[in-house]
Amino acid sequence: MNNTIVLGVIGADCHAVGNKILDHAFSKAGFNVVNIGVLSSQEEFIDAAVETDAKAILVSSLYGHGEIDCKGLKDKCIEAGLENVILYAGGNLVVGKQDFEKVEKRFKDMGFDRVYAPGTSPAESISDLKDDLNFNIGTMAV
Amino acid sequence: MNNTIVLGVIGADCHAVGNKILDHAFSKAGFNVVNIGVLSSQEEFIDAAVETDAKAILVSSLYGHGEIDCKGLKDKCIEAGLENVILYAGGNLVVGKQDFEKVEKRFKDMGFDRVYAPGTSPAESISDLKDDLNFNIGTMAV
Amino acid sequence: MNLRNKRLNDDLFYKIREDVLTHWSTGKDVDLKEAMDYMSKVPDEKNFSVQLKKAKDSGITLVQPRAGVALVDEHIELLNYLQDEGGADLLPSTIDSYTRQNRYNECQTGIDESIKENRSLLNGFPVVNHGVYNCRKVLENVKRPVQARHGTPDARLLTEIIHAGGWTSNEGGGISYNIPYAKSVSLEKTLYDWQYCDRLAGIYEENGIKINREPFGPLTGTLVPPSISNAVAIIEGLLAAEQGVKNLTLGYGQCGSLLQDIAAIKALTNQAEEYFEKYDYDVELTTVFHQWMGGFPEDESKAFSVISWGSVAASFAGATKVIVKTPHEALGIPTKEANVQGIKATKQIINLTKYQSIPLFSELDQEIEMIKRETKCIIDKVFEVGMGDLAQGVVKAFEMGILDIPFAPSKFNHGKILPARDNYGAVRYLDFGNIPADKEVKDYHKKLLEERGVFEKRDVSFDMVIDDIFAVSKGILIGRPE
Amino acid sequence: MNLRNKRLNDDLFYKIREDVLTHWSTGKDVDLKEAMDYMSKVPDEKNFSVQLKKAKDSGITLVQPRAGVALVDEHIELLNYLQDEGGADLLPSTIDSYTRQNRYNECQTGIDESIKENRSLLNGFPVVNHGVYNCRKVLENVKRPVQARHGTPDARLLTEIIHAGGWTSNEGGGISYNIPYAKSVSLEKTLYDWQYCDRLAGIYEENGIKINREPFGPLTGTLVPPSISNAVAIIEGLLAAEQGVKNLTLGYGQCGSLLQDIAAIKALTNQAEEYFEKYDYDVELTTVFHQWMGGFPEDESKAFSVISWGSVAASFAGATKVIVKTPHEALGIPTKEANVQGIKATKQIINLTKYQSIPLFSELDQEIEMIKRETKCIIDKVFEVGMGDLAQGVVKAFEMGILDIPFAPSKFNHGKILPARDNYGAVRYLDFGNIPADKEVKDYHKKLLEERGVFEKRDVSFDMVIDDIFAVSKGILIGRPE
Ligand code: B12
Ligand code: B12
Repeated sequence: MNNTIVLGVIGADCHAVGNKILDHAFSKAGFNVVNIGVLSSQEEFIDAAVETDAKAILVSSLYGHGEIDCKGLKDKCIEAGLENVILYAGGNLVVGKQDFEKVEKRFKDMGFDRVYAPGTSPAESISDLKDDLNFNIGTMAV
Repeated sequence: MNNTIVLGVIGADCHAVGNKILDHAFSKAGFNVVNIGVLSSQEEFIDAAVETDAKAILVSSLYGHGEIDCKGLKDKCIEAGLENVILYAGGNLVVGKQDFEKVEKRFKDMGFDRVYAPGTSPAESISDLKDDLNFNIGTMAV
Repeated sequence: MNLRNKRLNDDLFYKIREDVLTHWSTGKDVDLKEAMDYMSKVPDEKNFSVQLKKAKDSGITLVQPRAGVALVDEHIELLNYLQDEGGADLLPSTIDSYTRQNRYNECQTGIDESIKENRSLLNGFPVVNHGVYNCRKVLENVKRPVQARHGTPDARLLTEIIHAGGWTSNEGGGISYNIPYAKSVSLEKTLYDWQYCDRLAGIYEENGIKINREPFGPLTGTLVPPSISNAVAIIEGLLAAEQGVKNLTLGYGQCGSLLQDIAAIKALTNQAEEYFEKYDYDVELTTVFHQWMGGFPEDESKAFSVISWGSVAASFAGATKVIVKTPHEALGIPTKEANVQGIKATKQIINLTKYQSIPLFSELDQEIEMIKRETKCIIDKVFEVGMGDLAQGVVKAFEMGILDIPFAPSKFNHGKILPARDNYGAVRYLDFGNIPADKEVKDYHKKLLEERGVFEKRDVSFDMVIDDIFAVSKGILIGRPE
Repeated sequence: MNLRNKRLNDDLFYKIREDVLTHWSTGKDVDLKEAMDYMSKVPDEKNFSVQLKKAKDSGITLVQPRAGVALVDEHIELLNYLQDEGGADLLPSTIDSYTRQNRYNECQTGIDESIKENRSLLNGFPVVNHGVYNCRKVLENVKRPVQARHGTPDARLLTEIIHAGGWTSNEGGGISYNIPYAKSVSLEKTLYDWQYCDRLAGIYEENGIKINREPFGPLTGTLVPPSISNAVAIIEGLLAAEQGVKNLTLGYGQCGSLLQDIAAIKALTNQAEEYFEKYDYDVELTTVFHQWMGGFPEDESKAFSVISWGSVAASFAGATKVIVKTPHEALGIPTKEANVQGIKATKQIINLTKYQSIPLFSELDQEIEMIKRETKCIIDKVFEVGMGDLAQGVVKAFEMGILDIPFAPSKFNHGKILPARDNYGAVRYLDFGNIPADKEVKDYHKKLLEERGVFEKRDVSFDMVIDDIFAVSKGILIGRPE
């Protein structure tokens, strides 16, 4: 069963630590992680997902430009035939300390399936993704 | 010219440091300070003012019960023939961090002429009292 | 009243007790036998002595706030908030100022008005008015040990009620809850009344129930030289031990110089143990470090830093617990939220520094020795003027100014000593008054203050004292001329 | 491009310059001659080098925030607020991330949208787009020196603009603004481009104008062992000095262990001076201490304590300046109010500790010697693989993992070393990767980590690294198993 996911940090963002942690955590949880790293463009996310037939794309944005950088990603996914690929976003998605519910709504409106508040632990998103992909823990290599 | 003032800390309040500082500062500024100290009742303030023919009574309350402790002081002053004695209050007059303007109003309604916020420097009240008593700095022994 | 540092005998104690319990109606609910039963069922997690011992053994600094409101349910809610949101390790019940003056009628007015206005009009929890069963209600509705923190010269009824109510620790002492808190209560009276409180703790101990006692270390909280507060702490410890107290937490209020603060706590622990041994008392000793007890800055960011700085000192000094201030300190009794902020900030520093330590380098060692030397000089003299009796000695010593607490309101205090900071921020004696000290010690303090004078280009004088009193609230430590 | 650690000759410099100034339209406003004139009139109060020297001479730690918004007037307002309300001693202009990547078109979009939405949509001040005259407008409307703080691999145009604009300090370096900030920019390129920036500062110096340069000390801000960041700082210092830089501030990011942090700054100062002397550079050296640069706790009270703890370390380490975090750190770019809170909290600690010091006790001395020994081992090896040329050495050293920065995004970074805390909180090497170190050093680190393993009853492994990465944001220092 294919459990490939694409991981990366979008835009001109260089924050690498969370990305390395997510790579480690999702790999350990049995996912096949394709990590395109920091400073990745929308195109790089899509190319990686198409190439590897990924089931989900996990976009990180830490540096505050997430809103600008994520605009249009869902449309490009659809264009590339990735309409069913699950889209997550997390990190410090906007500039400044903002009410998270509003941020979540803005990103969901942009087509993201789930949106994570600053500092959410990997365990949470791993369990969500297993649900969303209907992965049974038993079937996964750990 | 009589420039006697009565100084004290009202109620069950034992905060002595500010009282000692005020004593020192008002004395140095040329006032004749009658300091009745901490834990003083309304009666003690009035007796001291009557005895010494004081021009002003400076009430400190630090510990939060100031509102209860000061109730009725003005009436007692009037009864004792001290209707013209100037009444100041200062310290941490109420329980908790409250909007000072409201506190000021409450104490003015109780008959205080001036009310001071937490931590006001002695210089400010000295200059006010000189104004209120029409004391010319030149006429005072320093 | 024949004040002697001797264990109160049972006849006398129970005779006094009969009267004490009549001071307010709630006194009648105190039944010592039943109280012992109740106490014996208080679990270890809620026993102060047990928790302090555990912390001491594992080298951890516990965190305790101050807090108290007028009404029982609100007080329980407050304590739970501090415990659950803040993570307080030990719980307080700060008692209101009318109770402290035994003015229970005024408390009642405060309680009634608080109910009417639906906000606390008292600055603490009026424990005597609420009585034994409400103390138990408080204890049963929290998860940590509860202590009464007050400032009550005559705390006998209060003590009866809190212990019967399951509270396993009581703050105070015949000196430390008199001189900084009262104007005209004699030391004979407070020493005698606190012998009662200590004796009651002793009786519980003799019945297998652990009660912690904590003399109030910081005194006036304002530039108290460590040797003065350490002398008072050790003396109150000795007086308590004589009455059968077995578990003592000696306290100290932060001066602000890291080196001096670490030295003071180390000197205190060390020297107290020496005295307990010398006088053959078997006491489990722990320490409490009070974050800065003097005037605070109004600005909350600055207040946070004063809180952190106290936590750093407490942690490196290895105090068993630290008493927490809040960002509202300069303005008024903190909201529960502000109280939690203080606890969280403190815990964060404790957690960051937990496994770190500063070794005993030579300057630190020298400071410890100096504090011990000054303290010994005072305590020895107190014994001397008491002709061997410590309680009598204390009374005489205050008369003569051998014990003298800066800025204290009591008319039984000599009020001659003046403290000021040296050029590095440590609190020194600008004027010893009648505090006994040998010439070398006096010269040492003088030299240090003159060094500051030279640096500041001004004479060593009372101006320094005043500037130092205001300094921390202005955001600095040493009151330099502007 | 022929990368050598040799001063760029004028011909080459001015040839490159011609091109650089065309990278964006504002380049045309830079006239070096006119810029020198302007700079020569910048008063001492607004000159970074002068203010740092003054602080160093009087043993004071200056306080500097980070801050920047999209639009000029808002930026000026922001800086004034930090200066007047917070009391910031030195001012920043944090540059936005598009500028850092030379994506000036996207900056323009950001500026336009920010005007439209009337809020800053950029995470910093897009200085290149705003150009020389706006830099001057900023400087003229504040009272303190202004520095550009960024993270730009190719900062040549930025550097031209800020200096012509009267800003007297520039942060960055060929290593420190590449490896932590970029993915696929070669070191040859960034070292070469930063030679340009350094050379420009050198040219100003040769014309009598003091320009401060500050390599970015904390690198990835995440568990960087002091010997790595000190090695990088000294190397970037040497590279800058070769280009004629005369005023250098070397930086270090707090690790969290007080002893290690003090030792690191002392080792850095001492060793940098040794190297400058050895290579005959005449440099005015100061230091900058960065408050905790890793993940912060979300809770603001806890964040305040992390800020205070960094300030304590900065002050006792004797750093010339400290860079301030804010209580909003974990969540997003701070409001100006939050920024002021960070500054005030920091200043309060600096003021409380100003005249206090911790002497050089033996454990501290040993830590300093250990850091210097490890650092020397790395730097010497860099020279060695560069066959005596430091610039070439750096490129080779990164290829070989002799220089290796933990958690860095760059593909030119080896990425083999692993840091973890020892049982007392100091950051050690769990895996040295290819970092050169003698056996004694390696054994020392191993022993310390094994001690932690025993204490935690688990193997020394990658789990410790992960736990340590999250620790501070969870309110602790050492990531113990739960
Ligand atoms: C030191 C101190 C103590 C010491 C006092 C020692 C002593 N005997 O003096 C000790 C530890 C014993 C103590 C005890 C208590 N304290 Co106390 N204490 C303080 C503290 C930290 C500093 C006070 C001080 O000395 N300041 C320095 C002097 C120079 O300043 P000052 O007192 O404010 O006075 C100046 C000005 O206010 C002004 N001023 C004062 N009065 C007047 C009057 C006039 C007319 C004018 C013009 C000016 C003026 O001029 C003075 C000189 O510059 C304050 C908090 C703070 N300010 O940081 C709390 C504080 C006053 N205490 C408080 C409380 C509640 C208590 C206690 C009830 C116990 C408790 N809950 O912990 C007991 C009181 C017992 C009693 N019966 O009174 C509260 C009061 C709360 C409120 N109003 O809402 C405060 C504000 C702390 C807090 N935030 O909870 N305290
Ligand atoms: C370390 C750090 C840096 C280092 C980064 C080194 C590196 N290359 O990695 C340095 C110093 C270089 C740096 C630079 C900058 N930084 Co920075 N940085 C941080 C800091 C302190 C910690 C980040 C970190 O490593 N955390 C630890 C990891 C494990 O956690 P994490 O990154 O949050 O990721 C976890 C979760 O968020 C979640 N997660 C993340 N993404 C996703 C995605 C999905 C789908 C899911 C499910 C979960 C998820 O899982 C991760 C693992 O647990 C944060 C503030 C903070 N958090 O305390 C600021 C912060 C992210 N930085 C910030 C900024 C602005 C910058 C700069 C622009 C410069 C500046 N203004 O100072 C530059 C960016 C340059 C660029 N081009 O990107 C801001 C962003 C502001 C905003 N969003 O409003 C922050 C929040 C600080 C602040 N409050 O101002 N930074």
